[in-house]
Amino acid sequence: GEKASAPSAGAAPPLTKITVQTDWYAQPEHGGFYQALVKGYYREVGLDVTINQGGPNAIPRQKVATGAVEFGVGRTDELLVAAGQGVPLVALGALMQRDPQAILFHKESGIRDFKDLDGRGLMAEPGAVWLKILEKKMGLKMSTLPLDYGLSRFLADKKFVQQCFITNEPFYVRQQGADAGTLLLSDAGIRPYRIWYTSRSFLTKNPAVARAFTAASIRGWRDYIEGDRKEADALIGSLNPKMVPEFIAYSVGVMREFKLVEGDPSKGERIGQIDPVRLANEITELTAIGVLGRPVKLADVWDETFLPEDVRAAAARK
Amino acid sequence: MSTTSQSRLAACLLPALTAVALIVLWYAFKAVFRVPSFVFPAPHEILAAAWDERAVLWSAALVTVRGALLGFTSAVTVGFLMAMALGFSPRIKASFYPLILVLQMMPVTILAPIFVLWLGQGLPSIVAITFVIGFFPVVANTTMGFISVDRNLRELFVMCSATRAQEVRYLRIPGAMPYFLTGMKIAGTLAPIGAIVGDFLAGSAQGGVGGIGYMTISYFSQLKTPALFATGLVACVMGFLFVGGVNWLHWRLLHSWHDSMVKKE
Amino acid sequence: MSTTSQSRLAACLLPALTAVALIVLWYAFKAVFRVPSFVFPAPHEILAAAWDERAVLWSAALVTVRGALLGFTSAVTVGFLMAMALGFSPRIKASFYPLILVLQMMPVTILAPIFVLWLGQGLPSIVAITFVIGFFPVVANTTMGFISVDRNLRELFVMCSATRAQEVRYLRIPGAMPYFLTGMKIAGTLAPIGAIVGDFLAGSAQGGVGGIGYMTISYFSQLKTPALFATGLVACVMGFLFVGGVNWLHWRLLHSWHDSMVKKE
Amino acid sequence: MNAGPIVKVSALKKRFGSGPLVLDGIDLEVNRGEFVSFIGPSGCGKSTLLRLIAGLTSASEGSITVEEVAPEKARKRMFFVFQDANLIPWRRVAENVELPLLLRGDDPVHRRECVARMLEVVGLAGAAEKYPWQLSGGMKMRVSIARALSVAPDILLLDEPFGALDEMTRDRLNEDLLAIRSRDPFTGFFVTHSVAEAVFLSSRIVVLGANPGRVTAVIDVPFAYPRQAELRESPAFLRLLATTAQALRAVRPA
Amino acid sequence: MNAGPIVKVSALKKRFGSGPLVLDGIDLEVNRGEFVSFIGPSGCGKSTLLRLIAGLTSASEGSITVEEVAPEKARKRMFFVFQDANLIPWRRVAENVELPLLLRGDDPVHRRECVARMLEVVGLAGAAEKYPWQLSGGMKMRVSIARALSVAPDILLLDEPFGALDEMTRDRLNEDLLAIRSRDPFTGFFVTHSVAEAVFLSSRIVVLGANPGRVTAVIDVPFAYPRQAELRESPAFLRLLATTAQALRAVRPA
Ligand SMILES: Nc1ncnc2c1ncn2[C@@H]1O[C@H](COP(=O)(O)OP(=O)(O)OP(=O)(O)O)[C@@H](O)[C@H]1O
Ligand SMILES: Nc1ncnc2c1ncn2[C@@H]1O[C@H](COP(=O)(O)OP(=O)(O)OP(=O)(O)O)[C@@H](O)[C@H]1O
Ligand SMILES: [Mg+2]
Ligand SMILES: [Mg+2]
Repeated sequence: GEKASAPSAGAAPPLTKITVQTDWYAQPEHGGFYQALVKGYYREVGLDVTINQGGPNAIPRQKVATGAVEFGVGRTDELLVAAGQGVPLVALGALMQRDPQAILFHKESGIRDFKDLDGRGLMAEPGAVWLKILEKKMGLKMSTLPLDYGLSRFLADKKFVQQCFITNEPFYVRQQGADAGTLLLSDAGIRPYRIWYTSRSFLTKNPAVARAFTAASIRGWRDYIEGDRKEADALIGSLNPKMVPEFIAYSVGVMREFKLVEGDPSKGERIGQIDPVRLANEITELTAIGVLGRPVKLADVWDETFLPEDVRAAAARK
Repeated sequence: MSTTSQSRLAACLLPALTAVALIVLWYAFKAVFRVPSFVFPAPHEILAAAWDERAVLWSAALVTVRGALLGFTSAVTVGFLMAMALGFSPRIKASFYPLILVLQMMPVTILAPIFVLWLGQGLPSIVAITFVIGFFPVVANTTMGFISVDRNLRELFVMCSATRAQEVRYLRIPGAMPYFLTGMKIAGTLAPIGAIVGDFLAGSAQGGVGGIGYMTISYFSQLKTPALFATGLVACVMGFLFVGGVNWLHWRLLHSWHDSMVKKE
Repeated sequence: MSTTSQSRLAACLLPALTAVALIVLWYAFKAVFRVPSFVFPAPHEILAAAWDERAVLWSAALVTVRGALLGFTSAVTVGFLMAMALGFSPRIKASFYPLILVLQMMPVTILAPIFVLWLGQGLPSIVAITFVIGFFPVVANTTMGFISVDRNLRELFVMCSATRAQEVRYLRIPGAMPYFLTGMKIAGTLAPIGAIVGDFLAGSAQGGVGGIGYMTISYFSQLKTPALFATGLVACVMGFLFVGGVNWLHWRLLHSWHDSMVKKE
Repeated sequence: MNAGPIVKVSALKKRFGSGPLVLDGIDLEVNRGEFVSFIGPSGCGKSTLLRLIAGLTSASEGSITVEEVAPEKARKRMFFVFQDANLIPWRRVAENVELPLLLRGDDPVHRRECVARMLEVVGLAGAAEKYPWQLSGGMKMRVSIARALSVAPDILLLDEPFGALDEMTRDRLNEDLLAIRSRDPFTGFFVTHSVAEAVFLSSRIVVLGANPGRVTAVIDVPFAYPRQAELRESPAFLRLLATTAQALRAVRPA
Repeated sequence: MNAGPIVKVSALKKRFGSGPLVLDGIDLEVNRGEFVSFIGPSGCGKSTLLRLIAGLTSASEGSITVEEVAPEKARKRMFFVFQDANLIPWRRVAENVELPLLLRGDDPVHRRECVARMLEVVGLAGAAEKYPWQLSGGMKMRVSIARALSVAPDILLLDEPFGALDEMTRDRLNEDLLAIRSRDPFTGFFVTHSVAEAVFLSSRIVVLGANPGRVTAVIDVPFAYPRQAELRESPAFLRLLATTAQALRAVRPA
């Protein structure tokens, strides 16, 4: 993958080389990692980090599980499904408290709420967990069209409905003058965390590395949301030419507006945090709709000891 | 007599032996390199997954086989007619061959949204995509067959004052059969793939069950790797049926005269 | 003389005329059905987009052409060698042909993750995917060429007490050339597509610019449809270069003797 | 139809591509009903001349007319027995013979009768269902002859049709050819390496020299048609045979 | 080498697939240095018999041995001039002649010399660079003959090699063949339709009957080798010619 590493400084203690596999091309939704990279936060904790851009076939779970890379970026539901298939991956921290995944529709279509999706066609990633939840838990009957990563069909058809990132597609369709609405999946109670994770075996052998990576990443994310993003955005833009400044500004704006990264402090949420109770609920829910091949326990996928003290404390305080 | 039955036995036994050898290698490979099953499952796991998911796979296969069959038929028919037109006159060839190449070389991912827009989501678009993927091998081969016709036989037809149409019907078409059948064999292996890609780009699913292409992504995202490979198994079975059909046709049409079939005695 | 230069003129003019007719139809179609440009842009919009994005497209094309070239070369080489092995003995054919079919009929979507895991994201995986897509047409055609060799010539080689290897080298390989070249032509049109699909499934956006496959997704998701079609244009140009190369080879190898090339006088 | 020559060749030159002259300055006028044989050394251009008359290749210089039009335009009245049998590999023997009749649109009943009769003439009634690859060399040529005869053309061009046949079959077919011609008259152009055959069949014999091909002698054969097998033993026949062989031997081989 | 017959055919029967008998009960012993001609009506099985001796097809019943082994095993000592020229379309004339020498590993200098000499013999020195499709029918056969002669095999099987040639070229090649044979002796098996050719060349003539193919007469030719062109005019020759023609005529045509 594309190696985005910080320029090497002078003679420092030997750094531990690790690689992070993201789930898509470089974008603001990975901004915290790039921020930590360009600001040298990883280097400060003794890590020489390479960020592998993802893409349609990034397969971060497989890569982490086989040891091809050390850390992966994804969602908790993906991790639980993997655990259900006997793939031992452990979540370390959350880059987003709220998942930006949403439903994109034309306002003219008369969709106001999730139940209005009943009987419609929906372009979405085949086999996605949230799709099953909408179908099984909410009893919606939809025909699904496999995701093609494009928007032209949406724009051409006022009745077309598709999955989107709230930080992403609405920018382009509004640019083209479409009156698009979105429904955030988390508003339907579908609330996976976006996380970084590693394999159980790596964790056992290198707890310090995992801890350091987690702390530096959280620092990077905090800084990306609150501080000066210029360098990180420049890196993102150079890695993925689609990421022009107006678009990044839009994306980050939405992330801020919906508090995707930091969550709702009034509920005790904060950057990096994973709440064991919420994760346990997710396990229960996924077990109920039958997407877990075998029973999964919280301890299989989650070890809170890797989160920094302050973050852990915030969850407990809630 | 005994040599024929021997060679027939060999024709059945050898692939079986290779398959066994392959499976042994497969297990050995998995054991030696400790390849986990979610990356590369063992044959028995694939079979077990195929059995577990048989209902889903069966209905998915039915969806896909329809697209593959229609796409294959249209690719072969249109490809053949197109090659006939191209072989009919060098002018037609000069005019249209580049166009056919363009259609062939346009990535399907670009064409798919257009198809979907014109033909709607579902079977027609899937068929169109399968068609686009399968028809060029038929055109290329059949055209080559048409222009490779023995020049002496061509002179015979000239002496018979055969019309262009007669020459095509009685000389070029039968003479191009060995090429045409080869193109058809390639189209046959591409048809299931085409239908799967088509399903991926223009299919739709009800209640989480679509065609094989849909199931492939679905199993993939669920990390159900053995089931993913089971979809591959289904694709292969489909492909073998197509190729088997073409081989049968090959035998039917060529065994009495063509060098590829006639045993020397 | 005059007929040759006339026909040469026709060979250049006719495709141009068809292209013009097509472009007129294209605009008419857009006007009549009011097809919006984000679905199906007009030719001038595509050209404008190609010009605007020329820097990006050029470096993307360089990335893809590398994958296509390597994949094409390996598909042709391995396909040819494989066909030679298959044609060498009916036993080898019985043993391995089904296997080759399986590899061919496995949907790339299933193979891609395996390639990515083994070979990593990037060029090696792209080449592997291009290879898988392009090699069967070569194998199928070349094998058919090998087994279609004139039975009388085969007897001549028997009388010469030719070894198997000599028969392959001096009889089967040159005799199979017309088929092989046809297979190569098909592989040539598939190679850019293979590299694009490969880039799509296993690419890695090197140094900020991925290959054409990456640009395809990128433009598609940004609703830059004219630029999307410009990637198709680039794919076509690439494909024409490949096919042109194969056509040149065809001419080189066959013009002195084969019925498809020798003008009758 | 008019009374002029049916085939008129004048100052004909032929070369292939930029190669040497193959035929140089051929002049020939053939009237309706004649039977002209061409003899000459191997490679002197006999087949080429026949192909020029049939319009299968074009003259480099000079002109050829058939019935006063270009050969291509008169093709419906001609048929060709090629030097190699030129059978269609995927058609059975009977189907091969039937082909020209089928192509010109004869009705099936007539086709079947005609094919059966002609296969009988060439002694291949029993091989009607075979494929070409199952035939001996001589059988292939006989199929080709049957095919040409079934067409009953006005002008028949025969390029060494009997070369692959044993003397008995050959003599019999010579006689059959004359018999057919007396019923269904045609103008014949005939290439052979057998001087005896040429004398027996022809009204005129054209001897060609080689390098480049040109006419070195023209011998008129005065025997009246119909000719019988006994002609072969007549002193006049043997005399003419000797003359012709002499004329042929005078030609420098290619 | 031993003194037994070089080729021994006994009680040989041949049918293709489940077809009728093509050859029925052929017995034949041929000694080293003999030159045996086969004559018989078209389709009687002459080519098939030659192909059986060469091991290109197998006997249905009975046995054939060449040098006391199966024909397949003795193939290195044999070469075949096929009834159709059987040239390789993508090789030039010289390359076609060179092929068997190339395949058996002769060195390039010798190959080049040998090819040039043999093309000279068949009168095609000027056509060395042509492709087969540029040759006349007779030229193709001559290339095929040159190819066979360049191999200088112990046993040479010739299937109507001179059928497509004019009499002069044919006579000259007959004489050349005998001259080559007197330098480089080989055992010859020869199919022809020309009785005169058979008598001139052979030490023995085997007359085959048709349906099924069987030996109807064997005629010994007593003239000593080397034979000269003048032999053709000798009364003994003409007498034997008549006898042989008689024997051939006694055969019912196929
Ligand atoms: N491969 C084959 N399959 C079936 N029948 C065959 C095959 N080859 C030859 N025959 C038959 O065997 C018979 C003898 O054929 P062969 O070629 O030996 O004749 P021939 O004596 O050489 O005749 P000619 O003088 O015409 O060359 C013929 O009836 C022919 O149809
Ligand atoms: N298509 C061609 N291209 C080039 N040269 C040719 C072609 N056809 C024939 N020739 C040449 O023309 C000359 C005459 O050939 P042609 O076939 O007319 O001879 P022919 O008199 O019929 O000989 P034969 O008795 O051997 O059949 C030969 O030298 C031959 O090489
Ligand atoms: Mg000729
Ligand atoms: Mg024969």
